[in-house]
Amino acid sequence: MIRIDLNSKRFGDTPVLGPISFTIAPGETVALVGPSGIGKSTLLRIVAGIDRKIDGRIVRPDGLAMVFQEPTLLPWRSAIDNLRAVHPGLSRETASEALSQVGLAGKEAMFPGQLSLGQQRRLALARAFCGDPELLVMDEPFVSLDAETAETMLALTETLIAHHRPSTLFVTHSRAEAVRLAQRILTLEPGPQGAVLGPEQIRQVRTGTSRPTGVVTAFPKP
Amino acid sequence: MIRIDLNSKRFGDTPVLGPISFTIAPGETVALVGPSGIGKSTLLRIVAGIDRKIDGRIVRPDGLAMVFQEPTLLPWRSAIDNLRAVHPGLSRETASEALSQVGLAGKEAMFPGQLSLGQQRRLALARAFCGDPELLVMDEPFVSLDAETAETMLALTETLIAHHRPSTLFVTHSRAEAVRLAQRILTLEPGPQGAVLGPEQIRQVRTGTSRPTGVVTAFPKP
Amino acid sequence: QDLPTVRLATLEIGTVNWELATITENGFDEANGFNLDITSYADNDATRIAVEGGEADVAVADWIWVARQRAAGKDYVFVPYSTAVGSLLVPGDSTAESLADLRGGKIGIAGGPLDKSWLILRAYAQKEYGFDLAAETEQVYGAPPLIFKSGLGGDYEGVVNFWHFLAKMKAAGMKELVSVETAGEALGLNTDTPLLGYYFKESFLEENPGIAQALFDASRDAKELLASSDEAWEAIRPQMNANDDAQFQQLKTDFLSGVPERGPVDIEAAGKMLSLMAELGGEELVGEASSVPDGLFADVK
Amino acid sequence: MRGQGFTTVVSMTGLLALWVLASFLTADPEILPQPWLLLPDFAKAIGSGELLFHLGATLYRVVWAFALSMGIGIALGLAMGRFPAFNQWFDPWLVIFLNLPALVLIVLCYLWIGLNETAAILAVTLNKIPNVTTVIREGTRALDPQLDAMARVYRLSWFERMHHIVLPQLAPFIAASARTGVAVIWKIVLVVEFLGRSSGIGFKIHLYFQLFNVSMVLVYAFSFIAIMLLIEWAVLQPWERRVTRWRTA
Amino acid sequence: MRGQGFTTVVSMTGLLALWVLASFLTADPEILPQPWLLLPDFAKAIGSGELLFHLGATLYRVVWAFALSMGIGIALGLAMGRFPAFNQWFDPWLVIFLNLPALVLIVLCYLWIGLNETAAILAVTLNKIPNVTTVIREGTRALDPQLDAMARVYRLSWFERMHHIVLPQLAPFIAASARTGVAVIWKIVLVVEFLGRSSGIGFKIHLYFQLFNVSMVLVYAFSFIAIMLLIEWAVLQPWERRVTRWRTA
Ligand SMILES: Nc1ncnc2c1ncn2[C@@H]1O[C@H](COP(=O)(O)OP(=O)(O)OP(=O)(O)O)[C@@H](O)[C@H]1O
Ligand SMILES: Nc1ncnc2c1ncn2[C@@H]1O[C@H](COP(=O)(O)OP(=O)(O)OP(=O)(O)O)[C@@H](O)[C@H]1O
Ligand SMILES: [Mg+2]
Ligand SMILES: [Mg+2]
Repeated sequence: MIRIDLNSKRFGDTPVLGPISFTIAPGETVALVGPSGIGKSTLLRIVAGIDRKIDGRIVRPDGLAMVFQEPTLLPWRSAIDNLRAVHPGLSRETASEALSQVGLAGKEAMFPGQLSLGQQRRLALARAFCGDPELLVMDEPFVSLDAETAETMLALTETLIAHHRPSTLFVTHSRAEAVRLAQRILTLEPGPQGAVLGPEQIRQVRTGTSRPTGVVTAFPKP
Repeated sequence: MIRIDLNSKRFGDTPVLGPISFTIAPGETVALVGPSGIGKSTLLRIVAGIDRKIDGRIVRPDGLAMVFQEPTLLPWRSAIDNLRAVHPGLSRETASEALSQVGLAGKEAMFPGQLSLGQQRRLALARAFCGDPELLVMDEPFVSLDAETAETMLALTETLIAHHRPSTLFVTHSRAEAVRLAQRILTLEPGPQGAVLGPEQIRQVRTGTSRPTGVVTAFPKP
Repeated sequence: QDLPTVRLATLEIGTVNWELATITENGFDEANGFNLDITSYADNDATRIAVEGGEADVAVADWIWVARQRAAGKDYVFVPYSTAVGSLLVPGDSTAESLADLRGGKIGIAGGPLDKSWLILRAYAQKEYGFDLAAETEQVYGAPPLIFKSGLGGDYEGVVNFWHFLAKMKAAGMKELVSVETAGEALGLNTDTPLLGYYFKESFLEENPGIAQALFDASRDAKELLASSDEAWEAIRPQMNANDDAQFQQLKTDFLSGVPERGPVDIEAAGKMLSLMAELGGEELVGEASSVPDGLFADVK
Repeated sequence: MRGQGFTTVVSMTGLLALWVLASFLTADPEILPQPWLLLPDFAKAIGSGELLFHLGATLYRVVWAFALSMGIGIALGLAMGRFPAFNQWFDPWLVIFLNLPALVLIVLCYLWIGLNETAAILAVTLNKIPNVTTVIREGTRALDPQLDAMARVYRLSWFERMHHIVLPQLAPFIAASARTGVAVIWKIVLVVEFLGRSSGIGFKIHLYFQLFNVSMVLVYAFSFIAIMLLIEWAVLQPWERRVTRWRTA
Repeated sequence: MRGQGFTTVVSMTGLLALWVLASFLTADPEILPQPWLLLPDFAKAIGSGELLFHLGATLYRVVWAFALSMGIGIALGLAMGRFPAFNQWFDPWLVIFLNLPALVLIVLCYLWIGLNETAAILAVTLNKIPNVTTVIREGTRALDPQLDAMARVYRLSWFERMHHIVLPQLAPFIAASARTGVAVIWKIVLVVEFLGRSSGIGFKIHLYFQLFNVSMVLVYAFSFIAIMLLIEWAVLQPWERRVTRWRTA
């Protein structure tokens, strides 16, 4: 169970987030939406434990994976080493397999600077998916991708979530993505003392096992 | 008149772009689409003259503005100084005005690291719009923005183009954006010797002066 | 009133300053027809760079070094100043009675393996006791102050240092095992041959005829005064860096015993000394000066 | 700021205590005198005006050599970092001059130019330039190519590029070479001074060392260090705080 | 690679030509002999085995001092750059030790420990550590906080963080301080050796300098420089090419 109990988060004198409370059940997927600059990334960083200068309490598991809003790769490590540096147990083969799942087959030896931004983002996705996280945090994971690639990534994410059932919290600006992946959608909106949660939207319960069809199978594990 | 006559672009032994030729008339807006990793950013960098290691010829004006795929701001300069460093002639007032046009009013003194990614992208847009470019090059200028902000930015871009009539080349993954802004849409698709242009799509000629309504007026000039 | 000026580069703490201060204070320079203009440096090497670089006309060195330079083509000329040489000291409680007893011990040597006192002592050990001092002891070379301090601390069985440090070490209770003078005599060297002196460039002497004699005379005047007058010593005491009376007296005694006989340098004796040095120090030390170069010693009386 | 001042005072006191302890253990004021034993010597050196005179002489040399070597070193480092061809040509020179013993350069300068201020300052500068160049070259190689592309697109002038793009990125390298720079300069100035000047802290330190007057050596050394601490607090740290504000904001 | 070798040869020849010219203008082989005049002296020094012996002694000290000071300096620099509290405590110490004259540290080491190898190496190490620390501290302050966040999220071990995240970012700073480091160490080793060792290049250089034998001074100086050039080409540059491959790829 993940529990967020935030009273406030301020940068210096500026309040950014006001009182915010919510929980995420194991295996549950929650989308976070809100206008640019409202505080979504800030909230995600708080949930992930990166930002600890807060007034509030966070309960969260240790096994965490995160897709940052920017790829945040190691520019001095090849694509495959970017996976293996973060997941020391990962074998070469599994890492290669993971790369090809995100459409980076054959780019093992390339440095991030040699990849297009969309490719870098997919590498960051692969990095997050390679572990076996209890909590998956993603900040706009599918931007900068063309429709077809985005669809592949979405399907891949669905598969991962279906298999490992991590608690998932992700930010998106796309309603379609939110509706497709999430059981609940949280909205950040301006409040008097920083952003607060607006009315929650609950999606219809998933119909059966709407497993994605086709190419994407389970994501390889170490 | 902008004229691109590319025979090929390779990184080391890997061909990325094959023979590509097109022109952009003064005042014309051209969208470039294609899957992730095909070579759109590479082509844009060639057009902008950043990448000169090519086999081919580019004719382009000097007055250039570019929105990079990543914000590419100066982290050690405040938001307003990021505009003024690049446009030395810009007065404080005009720069402030430009910031508020992209929704960054009151954030003049913040460093890029203190802005959300969406805010950084808007700052990069403001930087490109502050000059009086003859050629405007934009690499996915409207991602990472919520629908409403994206709409404001789109409208702002339309106004700018309508006023200064630069030649514009921009990359997008969104059909809607492409159709809305561009007169022509170029598609990059895989070829035997690197990406080539697919069949060109020409949009219906604009109906009259469909000036955007409401808040956005002309972008301030130095 | 147009006296020629002699620019002299000196080590600020060198003992030669005692003589120089006496000269200027008592006007011996003007009395002998020149003006002494002294520039102090912090290191011996600096004074040599000053002469070589044309910033000074005179500095102090031992004549073997000057001979080496002259043989290498420099027009240096030597005017004697002092015979003061070192000695080998042992700690106050040492049981050593001769160099032979230092076998297997550690000897601290200021300067380096080419130090003249050290070389003479080596020759002496060879001649007198038939053993190679260098091979049968361990040498620790170091800067004079470091050897001084660690020697006082009892780090070595024997110490060879510059004479003003030796004076202080003697004042602190160390005792002389053998003096270089004794060693030199045993080796058949004329110990009246002054080792230290002023050196000029010959070109300077040609431009200012008689200047070597004038400086020599002034130097002698100062020495005579110091030999006879306690007041003269009191006047220079502040720059002697003596911490107490014992040191002061020791420094004074040792300085006076280093005053050479007045007169020209005995070339033959010098030649003998040089060939001994060449034998011990090799080319490293004497360079191409296998014999005393012509005109090395200024013709002073 | 208050807290920092306090920490600094306590930290300096700690260092002083360490000194007292070391001195106590050494138990020989000739080797390491207790700090308070320096006070009379310090008073004497100040009183006679000698300390200030020599400090002035040394600072004059340090300031000149610092300004010259930073200026030339940064320019060379930038050029070598930016243009691989230029670097290929002068890289061996850099290694050679970097490793040329200070002594050799100093003596040559003195003999060529004479034992004067110009030679002294030149000798220090020549010794220091390769250090600055080496550090700045590394920094230049690490410059962000994306920002260069941006500068090119927006056709920034050379001056604007330096001001807004290059120097801010080099700031840590400049700070590093300024700090270690003064230290190296100061080590060389000492040699320069004892080899051919009749003034300066180096001249005095060497003299007193030869007399084995450790107390006076320390008095002169600490006077210079005090100045350096002052510069660190009054100039370097405020500057650094200002230029790195964006990191912590 | 071929082109580079060629450039290097031409560039070194150019430097040699400069030397010949300077020597010609000086017109005094005692001040600056023509390069070829060094050859007999060089042959002699090699032949007698002296050169190699002293070079070995110096290299031994340099290697030890280098390894120790880089190790400790990097550790301290990282700690001071990472933890502002730690930095506040030890910043004044750093400034003081950075600016403490080499002479003072060397003499104290010799007097405390004795005129032996340990003292010599310790003296050099102590002199050099503050330099390394200063440079690495600047580098540490410039580390990317985003990558730190990433490392924290994925719970990298300390070793992995160092290996994959910290050291690659510090590489330019480490390269800079290694290069200037050897140069500074070498300047200090010279002093250390002439003050209290009976072997080593510094000992010989000082000896020959006192005899005004410039030619031998240069022979010994250049032997060391030759080793440094070798290390630069055989170790440092290949290492640097490898760790910066990602920049140019
Ligand atoms: N320096 C480089 N070395 C080798 N390959 C490179 C280099 N830079 C780019 N590439 C390759 O060129 C191709 C095109 O990259 P580019 O960034 O132009 O793609 P893009 O179309 O902009 O993709 P995206 O939509 O993801 O931004 C990619 O496959 C990439 O791997
Ligand atoms: N270090 C900081 N100092 C001051 N303000 C900050 C800092 N970091 C973030 N902010 C402010 O906090 C607000 C929220 O930022 P955040 O990055 O969380 O936005 P976001 O919702 O993720 O936006 P986007 O969709 O554009 O990524 C922004 O207005 C930003 O200016
Ligand atoms: Mg965000
Ligand atoms: Mg791209």
